Amino acid sequence: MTDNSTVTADRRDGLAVIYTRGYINNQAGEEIARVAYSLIDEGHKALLLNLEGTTIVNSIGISILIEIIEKMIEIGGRLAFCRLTPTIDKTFHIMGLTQYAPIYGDEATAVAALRG
Amino acid sequence: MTDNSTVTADRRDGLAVIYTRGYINNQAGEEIARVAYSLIDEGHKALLLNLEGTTIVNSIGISILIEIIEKMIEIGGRLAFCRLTPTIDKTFHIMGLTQYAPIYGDEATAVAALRG
Amino acid sequence: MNGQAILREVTLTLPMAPDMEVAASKTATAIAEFMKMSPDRIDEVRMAVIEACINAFEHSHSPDRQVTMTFEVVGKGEPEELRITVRDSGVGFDPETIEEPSIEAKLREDRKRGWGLKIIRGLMDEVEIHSGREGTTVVMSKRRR
Amino acid sequence: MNGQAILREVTLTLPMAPDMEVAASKTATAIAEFMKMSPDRIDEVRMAVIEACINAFEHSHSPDRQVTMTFEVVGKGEPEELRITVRDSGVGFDPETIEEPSIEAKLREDRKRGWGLKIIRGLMDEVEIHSGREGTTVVMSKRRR
Ligand SMILES: Nc1ncnc2c1ncn2[C@@H]1O[C@H](COP(=O)(O)OP(=O)(O)O)[C@@H](O)[C@H]1O
Ligand SMILES: Nc1ncnc2c1ncn2[C@@H]1O[C@H](COP(=O)(O)OP(=O)(O)O)[C@@H](O)[C@H]1O
Repeated sequence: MTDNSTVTADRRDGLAVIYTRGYINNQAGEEIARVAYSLIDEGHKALLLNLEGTTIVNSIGISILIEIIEKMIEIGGRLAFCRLTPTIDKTFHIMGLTQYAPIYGDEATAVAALRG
Repeated sequence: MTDNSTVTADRRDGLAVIYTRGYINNQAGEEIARVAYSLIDEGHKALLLNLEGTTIVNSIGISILIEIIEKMIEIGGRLAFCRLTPTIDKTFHIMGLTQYAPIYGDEATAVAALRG
Repeated sequence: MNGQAILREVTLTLPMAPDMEVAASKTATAIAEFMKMSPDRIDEVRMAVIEACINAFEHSHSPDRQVTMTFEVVGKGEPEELRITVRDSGVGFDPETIEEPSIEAKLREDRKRGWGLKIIRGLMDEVEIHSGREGTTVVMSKRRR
Repeated sequence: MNGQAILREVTLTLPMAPDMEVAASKTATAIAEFMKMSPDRIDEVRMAVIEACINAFEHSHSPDRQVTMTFEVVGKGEPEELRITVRDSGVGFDPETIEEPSIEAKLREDRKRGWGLKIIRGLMDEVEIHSGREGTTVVMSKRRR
């Protein structure tokens, strides 16, 4: 059930896509943050979180994503999300997250927007 | 959850394949029996039950399948199963069903065996 | 309750331990599927259940370390609504004193947490919180469609 | 129990009503997934739970029309076994008097039913039945692997 959520990253010339798998709870949130911070340290200023492998998140996990958003704002970078389930999409809207990290349907559109 | 299990039949020149969907409980078992008896009435002497759309059965549903097997023996016909989950396969073996209704992995093999 | 009856009532008692909220959410899913709620609405219920359980696990400090949940399928003849009660016998809290979180404030503050109740209220159709010295009871409902 | 402890204990109370056995089987699945049982073994547990619930629904004639289930994750530190108890407060029966079904006999007899206990015993690693005037308790266990 916890699926020992795995996080992987795909580096693409300044931009990086982070892929998640499984339940984003506190552990998985921290795992994502670790990956994100090391990408930032490598100089990536645009991050895309592709959540296609995730069907559940909890608010503790999301609060860690907010830390990443804060960090991106600090360094003048950009963070976006793609491939959210309708419920995760709705939750991010309820929270107002989307004002600081836009949501795109598919990866290609998100990458184009982040590069644009 | 009950999925209002639907049963469909594919008639192929003396042989017919019955496809199930969802939980095979008493209602779905009776639905399968209705379809099987009408295929028998039409003159089909070889029936294949393809359970690829079913991941759960209960013993009440299976007992109705035993009635169909009995009927097939009575009329000198043949009945086989294919595409069972490992648990349904194991259950049919536990019950000894397989002595009277063989189990095949895929549909093509089952059809060939029933015709052969 | 304008003629509504409880068509099914299921009770689940869980330990306050990691991942048990996922077990709770799967039981909720099973009942919601039984009443043929649409998949998107089921998913919203699932997330609300996770949040309500985590709150009880984290904040209740209940000595028995257990959460009791009731799932009631309510309707006139046909299932119309799923009512979920999440109960702990912990320290309780006053929901009135909880500040509504905002993303602007959270981006500045150190504590990014504090979203659970807002998410529950946003995803369910009706939410009531009863809390006091005997603990906390969250009653949340979602219509079938 | 040679050093084994109960790592998690979840209780579920269900009405004896159509399809509620499926809700029970999904809760069982959630707990088995939590302990990382292999999918094939989980599926076997799921089927055994369905059979045990249906027996209680059909045969117990319990006046309260409820089944209580306990799911215990047992192990030394790591989860090793899932122990499921299915309890009704019905009329009870004497398992010794139940004839072992055989397909040969069933093909001749009018009553094709009578497979539930055989299936439960075949799919679980250990099964105990306690039954009497106070009702029936089936305790069935499955090792994680
Ligand atoms: N079951 C509970 N028992 C005690 N306090 C609770 C409970 N649920 C919520 N609270 C209080 O309400 C606050 C807000 O909860 P919530 O919106 O879910 O955010 P978070 O859990 O991230 O703090 C908690 O920090 C806690 O003080
Ligand atoms: N919970 C129960 N309460 C009372 N009697 C039971 C219970 N479970 C099983 N039995 C008895 O054992 C018999 C065999 O059960 P089973 O093997 O599951 O087959 P079936 O349910 O198809 O009869 C039942 O017919 C019933 O007489």
